[in-house]
Amino acid sequence: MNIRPGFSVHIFRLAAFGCAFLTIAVFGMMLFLGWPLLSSGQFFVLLTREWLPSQEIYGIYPMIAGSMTIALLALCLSLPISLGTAFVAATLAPRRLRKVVLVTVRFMAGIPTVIYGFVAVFLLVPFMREQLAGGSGLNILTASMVLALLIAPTMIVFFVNGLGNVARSYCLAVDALGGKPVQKLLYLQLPQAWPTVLAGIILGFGRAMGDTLISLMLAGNSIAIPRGVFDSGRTLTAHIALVLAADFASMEFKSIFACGLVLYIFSVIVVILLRYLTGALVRPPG
Amino acid sequence: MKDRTKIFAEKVCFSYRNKAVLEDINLALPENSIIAVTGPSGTGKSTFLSIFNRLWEENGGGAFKGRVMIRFSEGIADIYSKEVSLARLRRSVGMVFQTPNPLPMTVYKNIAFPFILQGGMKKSEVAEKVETMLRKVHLFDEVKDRMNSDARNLSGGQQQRLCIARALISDPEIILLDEPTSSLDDKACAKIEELLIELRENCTLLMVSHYQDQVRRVADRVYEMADRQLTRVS
Amino acid sequence: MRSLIERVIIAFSWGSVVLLLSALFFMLGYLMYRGAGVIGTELLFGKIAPIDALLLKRQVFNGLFPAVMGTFALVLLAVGFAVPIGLAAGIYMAEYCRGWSRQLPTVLFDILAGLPSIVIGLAGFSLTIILHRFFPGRLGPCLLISALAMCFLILPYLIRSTQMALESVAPSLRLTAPALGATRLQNIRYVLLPARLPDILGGVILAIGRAAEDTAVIMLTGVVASAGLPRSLFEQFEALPFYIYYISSQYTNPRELQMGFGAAILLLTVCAVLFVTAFFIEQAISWQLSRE
Amino acid sequence: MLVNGFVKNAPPILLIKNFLGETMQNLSKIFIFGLLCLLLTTAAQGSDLDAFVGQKGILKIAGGTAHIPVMKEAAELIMTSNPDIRITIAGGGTGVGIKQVGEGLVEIGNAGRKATDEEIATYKLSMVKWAIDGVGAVVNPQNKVTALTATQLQDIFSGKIVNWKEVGGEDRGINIYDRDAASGTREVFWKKALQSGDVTKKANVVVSNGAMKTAIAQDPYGIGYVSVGHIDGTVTPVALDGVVPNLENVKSGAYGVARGLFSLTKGKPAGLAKSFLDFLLSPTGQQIARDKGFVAVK
Repeated sequence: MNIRPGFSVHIFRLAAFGCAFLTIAVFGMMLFLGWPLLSSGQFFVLLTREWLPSQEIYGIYPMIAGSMTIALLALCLSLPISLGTAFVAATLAPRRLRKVVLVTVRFMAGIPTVIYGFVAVFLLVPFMREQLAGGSGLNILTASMVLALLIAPTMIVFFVNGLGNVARSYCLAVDALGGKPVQKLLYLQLPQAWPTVLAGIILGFGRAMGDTLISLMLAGNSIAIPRGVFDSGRTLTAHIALVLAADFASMEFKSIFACGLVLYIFSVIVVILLRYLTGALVRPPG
Repeated sequence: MKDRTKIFAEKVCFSYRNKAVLEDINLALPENSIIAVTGPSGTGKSTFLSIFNRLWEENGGGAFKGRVMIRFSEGIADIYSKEVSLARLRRSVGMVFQTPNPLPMTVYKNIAFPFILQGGMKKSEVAEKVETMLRKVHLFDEVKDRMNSDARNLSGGQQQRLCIARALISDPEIILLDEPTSSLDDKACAKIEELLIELRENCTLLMVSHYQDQVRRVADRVYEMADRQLTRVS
Repeated sequence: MRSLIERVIIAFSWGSVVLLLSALFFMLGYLMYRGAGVIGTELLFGKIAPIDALLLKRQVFNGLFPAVMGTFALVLLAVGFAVPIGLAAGIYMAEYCRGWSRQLPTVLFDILAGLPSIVIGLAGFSLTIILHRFFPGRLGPCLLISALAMCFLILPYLIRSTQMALESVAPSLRLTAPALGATRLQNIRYVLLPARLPDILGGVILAIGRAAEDTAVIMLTGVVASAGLPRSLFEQFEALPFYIYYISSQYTNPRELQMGFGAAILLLTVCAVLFVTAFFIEQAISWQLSRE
Repeated sequence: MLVNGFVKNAPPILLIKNFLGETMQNLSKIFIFGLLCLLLTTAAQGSDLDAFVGQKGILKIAGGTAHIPVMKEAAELIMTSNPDIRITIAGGGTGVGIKQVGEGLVEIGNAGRKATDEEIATYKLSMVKWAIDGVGAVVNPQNKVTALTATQLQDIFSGKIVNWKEVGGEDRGINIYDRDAASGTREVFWKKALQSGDVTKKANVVVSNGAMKTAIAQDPYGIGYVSVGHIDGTVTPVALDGVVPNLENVKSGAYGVARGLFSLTKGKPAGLAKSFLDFLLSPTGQQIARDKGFVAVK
């Protein structure tokens, strides 16, 4: 190579710190464009108010509530299934079958989000409307069910890694004592791997909060504060997508930057929690 | 000529992550000889070797104090001074590792690798030099038909000789050997030992080993490492 | 009692697997059932002869060709921007960045990886507004902005995979070239990168998959439901995932709906092919690792 | 959001398609049909498309989603006759249309209401009205309720009436579909049909006229409102105080929830934008508007 070594190092450094800086710049840009809200102290007011454009009140509380409800519900639906599948894929099944399950799960992680949403619109929504919930079929439960399916692979892969990382010598010891796989799982692997399991749960929750399309397509997007799982609701992410079309200069438009800031801060919290739990690099969600 | 000092170390201290590994080591090692360092494992013998080609710097986190002078054919140099080019130092002070470490490329490219790094040499020259080196380590007949196959397909002993040939190709004056036979069987080991004795004609060899009989067979001078210190045994 | 709990856990776990996999196959099966009929050249090119469309002689108005090309252009651009930057940044993090200064970028890359894609899209959109404010002109949401935002979305994956790949090089191999007089750059160029190329390639393929499927980013930065073939960086464009989303909410006749299903199958196929490729590369790596 | 028009299947003029129906079967080669169609249409309306001869470049249109069917049809016709011209059509709603054309992001912004004096003054906009459109409440074709009084409609949208049986339908909850605040269609419907009354926050929100129609077509218990131009067999218009929202009633003025469809440019229209607007007002353009269910202005 004829390039001076020093030169290329500068390029590498520029790339790394450039990317790092851009991450902050994303926050900065949203801060800049949402500044009128922040400087007037309205930001925190917005977090607690309702969305009533006709009265010029642009609170995003219903969306925060919507995001939290949908994400939590999705997590509750997804967690047992993910844990169960992870048990099978990590320990319970014979070796070959374990691999098949794991590969299938990873394939699921590769299926585009929009396809989950698309199928649900034509399959789950009519089912909801006619059989289960009544109403339009576009509600929090519908969105949560599909989100549960969407975040399951991420969590399963994470759980399987955690359960599999338990030192082999311990596993052999349990095997040698004549322990059944399920005993190994319950009394050795699970207690050992609980921080990873917790990390996986947080990761899944983060993904559920961050998803746009599923809630946009399936949750109904009403601006009411959700009172039940059969209510229509709107998430922060869907709100950004819906209101982006508004007039650039309006307060309405600026509120989407408040949503962006909330989502950003939320992701930072997730990352900090994950790092604290795993003490090291964490695989990126998705 | 034989008693001329090749390597001269003065008040060498080394610590890794605030833990002292070597303390106040002073040495004067003669030219064209095989110097062996023995001692229990984990006492910093490998670190000691890496002082002489500054390879410890690649790991980061070490702290070196003291002075190491080497009498190269072009003159005496303090290898830790700023003028020294790391690349040239490491070509003049070759190194062979505990486990054979062929690069993931063909046999030929492995040996020619130092020239790839240096650049500016004719292809025919390189080919000639590669062949010479392979003959020197008695590997040529074994690999001449496999020059373009992956070096990792060779046997352990062949791989280690290949690594020695690769270190030799840039005409080093000193070769550092970090337990070069510990991963090999007896037969391969014997071949390497023969080779080392031959190499002594042109080089100074600094070797770490914990096989007492091997040390007795090949070494001209033996040091033992214990408690961060070197003591001469014979 | 214990053995009862154990039995319940086993039954429940297998039940979960069955539930999850049946949901998957039900979904895929439904997609195939509804969409299989439209797979064909007409899906892509409408009523235009494929050769005319491919040679750009005629514009395709009711086929997926423009959307496919739009996604292709987007992925090409985004990955084209992201690979050099991600590689360089990954190399820096793995090989040069030491000590305290390592913490901050690592955390920031983690945050970047965790940002919802709509936030990245919003950032891209904000960039458009800011650019527009400072350089009043005709710069609006367009292919370039989308590609930049998408590049930003996939960067952490590339940085991470490069960094992890380089850091997983065995210490003995890592020291070989420096011991022969290689500079750090030469070591990276001749030994470390070639040794871990499959890992890095795996990361690139995952990034391609991500760029091909994400909808939220482009939705905010320049994708539209009809724009024709992408011809300029500064124009709006069509893309497959957005088309699928669009159809799901506003198809106007059964034929359009059919095409939506066709598009979904097409996108799924693309992602499946990428997945299989990545899978085989991974198999090759683990085979190689077992050799070392 | 940049939701857009989507290019439809139908050839330019329906009459020509019918005329060619038999021929097509005989020829069976589809692209020849396309070519013929192209030739015939150019021959038929050569005069109206002449303005585009020799022009090239890109024309970006955004805004009101009621306009989209006409815009798409016109765009397809123009682009087919002159491949050097490219027209992209995005939705977003009236608010976006006015803002984007004002900021210079697009050449033509569509609005489903008159731009306010303030908007016109700020951006020096000029406005062309090329059709009149009604906004009508729609329900799923399965719904037996096809007529409501204004009060009933207001009560439904404000959430006072929550079950179809209260207005003579099945015993099912009413699912209300609403548009976002940037929508011109919403503004007209809200002002003229709902008398600026409350709209329940529980309403589902969709992004365009097209999405509204699709949502209602899928939901047997839904009610929403779309531009009269979008009403087709998939949704049933609801008569308001006995007047069915359709082309005739809008034209005669019997159906009052109506508005003009406007296209705006920054300053006086020029270049491609001018040709495009002229085309909309030409006999061909006006015929397209009529075909799509709007009242032509000429």
